[in-house]
Amino acid sequence: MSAAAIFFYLIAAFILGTGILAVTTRKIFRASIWLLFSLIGIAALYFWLKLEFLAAVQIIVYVGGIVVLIIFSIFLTIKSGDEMQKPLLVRSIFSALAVVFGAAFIMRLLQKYPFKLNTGKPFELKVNDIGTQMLDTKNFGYLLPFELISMLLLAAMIGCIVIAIKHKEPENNLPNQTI
Amino acid sequence: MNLTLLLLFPLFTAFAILFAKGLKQVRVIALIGSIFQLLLAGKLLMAYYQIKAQGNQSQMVFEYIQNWYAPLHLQYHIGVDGISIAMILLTAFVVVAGILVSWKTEQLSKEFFFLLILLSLGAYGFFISLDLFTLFFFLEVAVIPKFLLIGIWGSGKKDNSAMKLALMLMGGSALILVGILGIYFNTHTEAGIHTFDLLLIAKMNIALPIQKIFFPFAFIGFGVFTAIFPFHTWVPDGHASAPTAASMFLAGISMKLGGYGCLRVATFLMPDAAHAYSWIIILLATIAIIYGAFATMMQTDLKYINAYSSISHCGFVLLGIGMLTKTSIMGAVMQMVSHGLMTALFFAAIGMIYSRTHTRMVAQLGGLLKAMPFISSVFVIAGLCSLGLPGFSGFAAEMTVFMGSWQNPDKWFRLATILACASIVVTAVYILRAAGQTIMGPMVNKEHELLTDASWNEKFAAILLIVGIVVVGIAPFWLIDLIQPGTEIIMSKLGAVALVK
Amino acid sequence: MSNPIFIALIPILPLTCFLLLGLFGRKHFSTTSGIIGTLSLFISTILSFATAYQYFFQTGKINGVYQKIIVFKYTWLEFAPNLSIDMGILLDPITVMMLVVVSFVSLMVHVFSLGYMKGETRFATYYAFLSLFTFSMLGLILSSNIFQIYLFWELVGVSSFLLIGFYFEKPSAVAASKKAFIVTRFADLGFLIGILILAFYAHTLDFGILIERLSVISSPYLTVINAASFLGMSALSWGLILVFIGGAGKSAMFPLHIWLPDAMEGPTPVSALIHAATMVVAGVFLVARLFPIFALSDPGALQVVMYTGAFSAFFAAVIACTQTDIKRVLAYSTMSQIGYMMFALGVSKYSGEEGLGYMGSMFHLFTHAFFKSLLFLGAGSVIHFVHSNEMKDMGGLRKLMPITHISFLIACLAIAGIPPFAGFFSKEEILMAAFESNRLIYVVALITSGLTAFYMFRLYYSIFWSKDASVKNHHGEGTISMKIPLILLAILAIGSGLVPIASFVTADGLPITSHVPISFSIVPVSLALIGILLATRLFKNSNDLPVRISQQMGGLYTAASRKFYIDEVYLFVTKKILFNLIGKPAAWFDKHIVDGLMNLLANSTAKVSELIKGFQSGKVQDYALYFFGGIASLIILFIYLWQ
Amino acid sequence: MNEVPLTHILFLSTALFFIGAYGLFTRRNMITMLMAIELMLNSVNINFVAFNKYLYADKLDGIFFSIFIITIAAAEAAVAIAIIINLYRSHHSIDVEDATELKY
Repeated sequence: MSAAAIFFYLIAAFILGTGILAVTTRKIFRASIWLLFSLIGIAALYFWLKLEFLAAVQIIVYVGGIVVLIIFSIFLTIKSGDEMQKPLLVRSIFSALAVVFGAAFIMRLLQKYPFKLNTGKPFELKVNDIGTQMLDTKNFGYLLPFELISMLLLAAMIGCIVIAIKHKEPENNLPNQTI
Repeated sequence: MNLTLLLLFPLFTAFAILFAKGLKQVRVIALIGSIFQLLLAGKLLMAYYQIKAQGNQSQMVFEYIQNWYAPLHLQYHIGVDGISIAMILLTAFVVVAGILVSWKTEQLSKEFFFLLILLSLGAYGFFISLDLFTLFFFLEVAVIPKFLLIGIWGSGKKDNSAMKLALMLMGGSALILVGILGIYFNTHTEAGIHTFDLLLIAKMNIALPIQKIFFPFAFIGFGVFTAIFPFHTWVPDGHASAPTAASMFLAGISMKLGGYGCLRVATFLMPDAAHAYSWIIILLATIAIIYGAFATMMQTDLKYINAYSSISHCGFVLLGIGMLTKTSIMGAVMQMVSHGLMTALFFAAIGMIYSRTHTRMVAQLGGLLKAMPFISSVFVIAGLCSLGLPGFSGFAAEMTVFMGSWQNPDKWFRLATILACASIVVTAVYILRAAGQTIMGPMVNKEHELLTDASWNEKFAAILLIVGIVVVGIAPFWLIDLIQPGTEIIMSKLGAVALVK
Repeated sequence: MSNPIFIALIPILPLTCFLLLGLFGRKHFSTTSGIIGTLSLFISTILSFATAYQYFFQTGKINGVYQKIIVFKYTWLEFAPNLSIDMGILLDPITVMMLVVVSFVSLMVHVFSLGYMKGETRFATYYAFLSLFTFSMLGLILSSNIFQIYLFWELVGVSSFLLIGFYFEKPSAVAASKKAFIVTRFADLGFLIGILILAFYAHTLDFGILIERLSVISSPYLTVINAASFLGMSALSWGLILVFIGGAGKSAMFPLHIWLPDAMEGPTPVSALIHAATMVVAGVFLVARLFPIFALSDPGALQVVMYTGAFSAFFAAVIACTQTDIKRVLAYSTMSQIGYMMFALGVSKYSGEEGLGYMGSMFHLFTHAFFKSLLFLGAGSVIHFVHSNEMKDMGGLRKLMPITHISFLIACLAIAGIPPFAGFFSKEEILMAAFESNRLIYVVALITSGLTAFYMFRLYYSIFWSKDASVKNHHGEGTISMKIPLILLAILAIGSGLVPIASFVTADGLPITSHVPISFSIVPVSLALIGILLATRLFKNSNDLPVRISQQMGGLYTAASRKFYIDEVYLFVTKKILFNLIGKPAAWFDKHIVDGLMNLLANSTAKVSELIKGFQSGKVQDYALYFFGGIASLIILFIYLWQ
Repeated sequence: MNEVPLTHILFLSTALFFIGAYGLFTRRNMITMLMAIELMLNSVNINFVAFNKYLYADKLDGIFFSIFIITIAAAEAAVAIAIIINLYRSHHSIDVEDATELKY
């Protein structure tokens, strides 16, 4: 067991531990913090895999962006109480069963599947390779997806604004429909 | 004689009705259209005689093929033989009578007459089509107007029975579709392609196991239209809550679609299976006859009486077809024609009584002979015809069925024939009970005295149907000669098949 | 033989008269319809007499044997190449005799009804129905095809239904007409099945060929039909007995007689025509028509005919003695006399001298038609005079109604079998035939003839004698048109005995020469006289003796007067068994089970949809779970099951 | 590096995925459901990256995939939160059990 392997299992345990906690704690704020730690763990995993660029992106976008966004939304909806309701017993039993069964099934599949490991030269990630291939149009370049993604992000932003905008209720004409 | 004219006329009348305004215009157009149709049917008969006189021995005359949809080999293949001409004449008679009887329907009159004509269009198309798909197409065209006619203009629990009728007929047509497709996919012409064409399929013999699978589908499917035993429950409710003209069409024409279909599609195309299953058909038919007759005895509503008696009479049709002898098939076709006319007349009479006394309960009616002599005599004639009095069409048809079914040497079939014969006694009982209570006897409630007798349109409708009944009753030989060649060809197919059982 | 047009005209005339009066009667011919009906019938009577004359004296007899002549034949409904209903006219001795009888009696009834039915509102429809009946009866007699006779059989049944139910306001008349039609219809069912059996084995429906194929011993058809057996009896005897049941229904033989007494609800001239002379003898005519098959090929069936006839004769005579309604007495006496004819056929053999029974039966049919219709018409004029059917309202009418009285007396003497009158000759023939072949039947016949004399004179005395007239003579005995038929029929009641039927109408066509020795007829005549004396003693002048005797007889008397409760048995059978045990369950079964099944189908789909609805709970996470479950099962399916 | 076999990394990602799934099924609060979804997306990322590193060392497609997933995850989170806020406004609670109008 080399140091790297031990290190990997540590990271793995950390990720899964924080993941389980994020999913089961009753306090919503604490759950978001556990999520934060789990994402950081994943970034550490990328570092372990020597994919520094990806780890950086992970930290910036996920940890910096999405978790912060989630915490904001928690604040916005704090009035509904910090304490989350207890999950329905029936549903949690069923979902636990389903999850365990799913995991066991897939893990067994993975074990049986003969992966042809890469025998050529070892993988090493150079950031400029990513850059060139990202904007390349010819040999399997990702320019088209890149453009699409940007449009998607724009659409998402506009969508969020439109949905979340607070309509000033025109008091007079709209009859007060009860839901 | 171009057969598509037979379809164009109703179509044209239907459109003309849509543009007419007010009840008066609508009913006049409908009447003219249907009378033209009747004349056309007469001309068709004359042309048929001419062609047969010139020695044209082909099974179908006035054939016309037009490609509908090449990839699926769908053809608009129409043609006529003796049996279909008899059916067309019957439909023409009942349509004119139906339109005359519904002369005073104020409620949504335009749509009413439009649907009646559409129903007749479906029937005409069905009787002349020689392509299984066109046959099915026109069968469906005929089902939808029935639902609307009963649902909107009906009486009593009309929407319930309209729904029941439509669903059961749809169920039936679903079975028919399965049967037709079964046949389609098991036919391979020389060019190796499947075909819907009736005449081509008739030439090929489909393998017995396949026939044994798809024959029940086709027969039970068409049987639902002819009130075969377990699927007859739509008949009493459907007829009882339908308006007069609709129940005339329903009993007079749409039950014949089933009988004709059983004969033309099920028995003609799958003769071996017909022999194999003949005992089931006869069992169901006998049950229908006896059970229908006994159930009728207990009914108190006039329309229910006629509806149940239609089940019993259509049982004769199925018995005739089930027996698979030449005479019994001829009897089945005659019974279809005679029952069509007679039940239309019976419903017309009941409709007239109902429109005057506003009650169909036999207990509340009595002694109408004094108040309405014409309608009562029409009622009595219809009753006597349905119990098989010689001189009316009922007798000739039933006797042919009995004689035909007796030819079949099987011991159990003999018992079935005897039971069917016994039904003429039970028919006599319920007809006389109904006639005795409504027509004869003392006047039950006083205000029936001042009821008016039949107006000109009702008189003309009744006379038209009575003429039809008497012509078939007095001189059945012309109908026999008309049907003879058709049954001969069907029998040649059936005869060729050894008695399987 | 004049051309067939004249013979065909005999039934066609009443038919045209029916159509004319039926369609236009009410409006145009309401009063003149009687004249039209009678005139048209008069012409057809003349034609029938002419045909009879020509047949018997000119063309019928070829080398000594009367032939069956097919005058006219047209295929009406062709079932198979040689099997078809064809409308034809067949002339043979019994047809021609019946032709004469039916047309003459019908003419008398038409004339009588001119007076009797004068005030009726539906006068035209009455004459229309009467002509329809005459048409169908004449058609029945002339038919040459067994299905054609069945066709006219049904028409006769319907016209009797219409005539019995003529006074349709009276519920009893409506019920009686319904009962008559249904009972005869039940018998026709037997007749139809009999025809089917005979036609199937003989491959023909034509009378001539049918008889020839089934009566000649060597014919292959006979061996086939005898070989085929069903429940022990050969197909031939099944066919013949079923055909006889058809005849028995129409002729009101024992089990199927219940409709005849109720048929008296119709107008009396109708009873005179239908229930005395014509329709009720149709059964005898049918058995006579098929007699060669009965006699030569299947004596067993003939035995059945004999015993039914004998029992009906005796049974009806006993009941007739206890009835109070004069028309019901006459109805039962008709039933008894037809029983005579039936067992006369039963005892007879086919050829030569043993054919005496057949000839006697036909002779009795001939004479009975006249004096029985006379009795009914007499009763009609009495009822017309007294306006009631019950004996107790009558009495001492001999002075008020002289002609009716004398004609009624003549008819009673004739039916009782007193020598100079017609009844004596025909009854002697029958008694002789019975004496030669079956002693038991002979004894029963003797007793019945005694009883006949008794109840006829009981009727005679209680109408014309016993107490003096309680009703005053407010209007005459009836118009001329009512008197002429009575006189004519009275003459015939005497004369018809002298007609030498023996030389004309016999089973095999050869005339029978032997005469009944006088010594033989002493016993029956004396029995008849005893009956008459007994009746005079009891009923000539009203005394309490009959009442006391009836009390002594006690149960038997009440049973007889209640017609041995046969009606109640039939009512029980139809009401309880047919209606409650089969009808109601069938209707209930249909409404609840079969219909229920369909509704169940509909409701069950509704219920299933109710259940499944729960899955659409609106909860996102449930959906996610179902989604996950779906994926998991698909994966398993593809990986493991789909190899 | 290669002491740790590929399957172990895949076990990790599977376990993370099913933890996310469990969270998605049982959590009654919408935001926590969102978090669970983020976890599931991350586990997919791990998979891509692991396959790319262990099986197709010469290509970079796995990496590109996970980059695109990250961006989409961001957009998706933003839209989800907008919906949650809107739901909060109308239902005054973000409990998933209350929003059941779309039922039978």
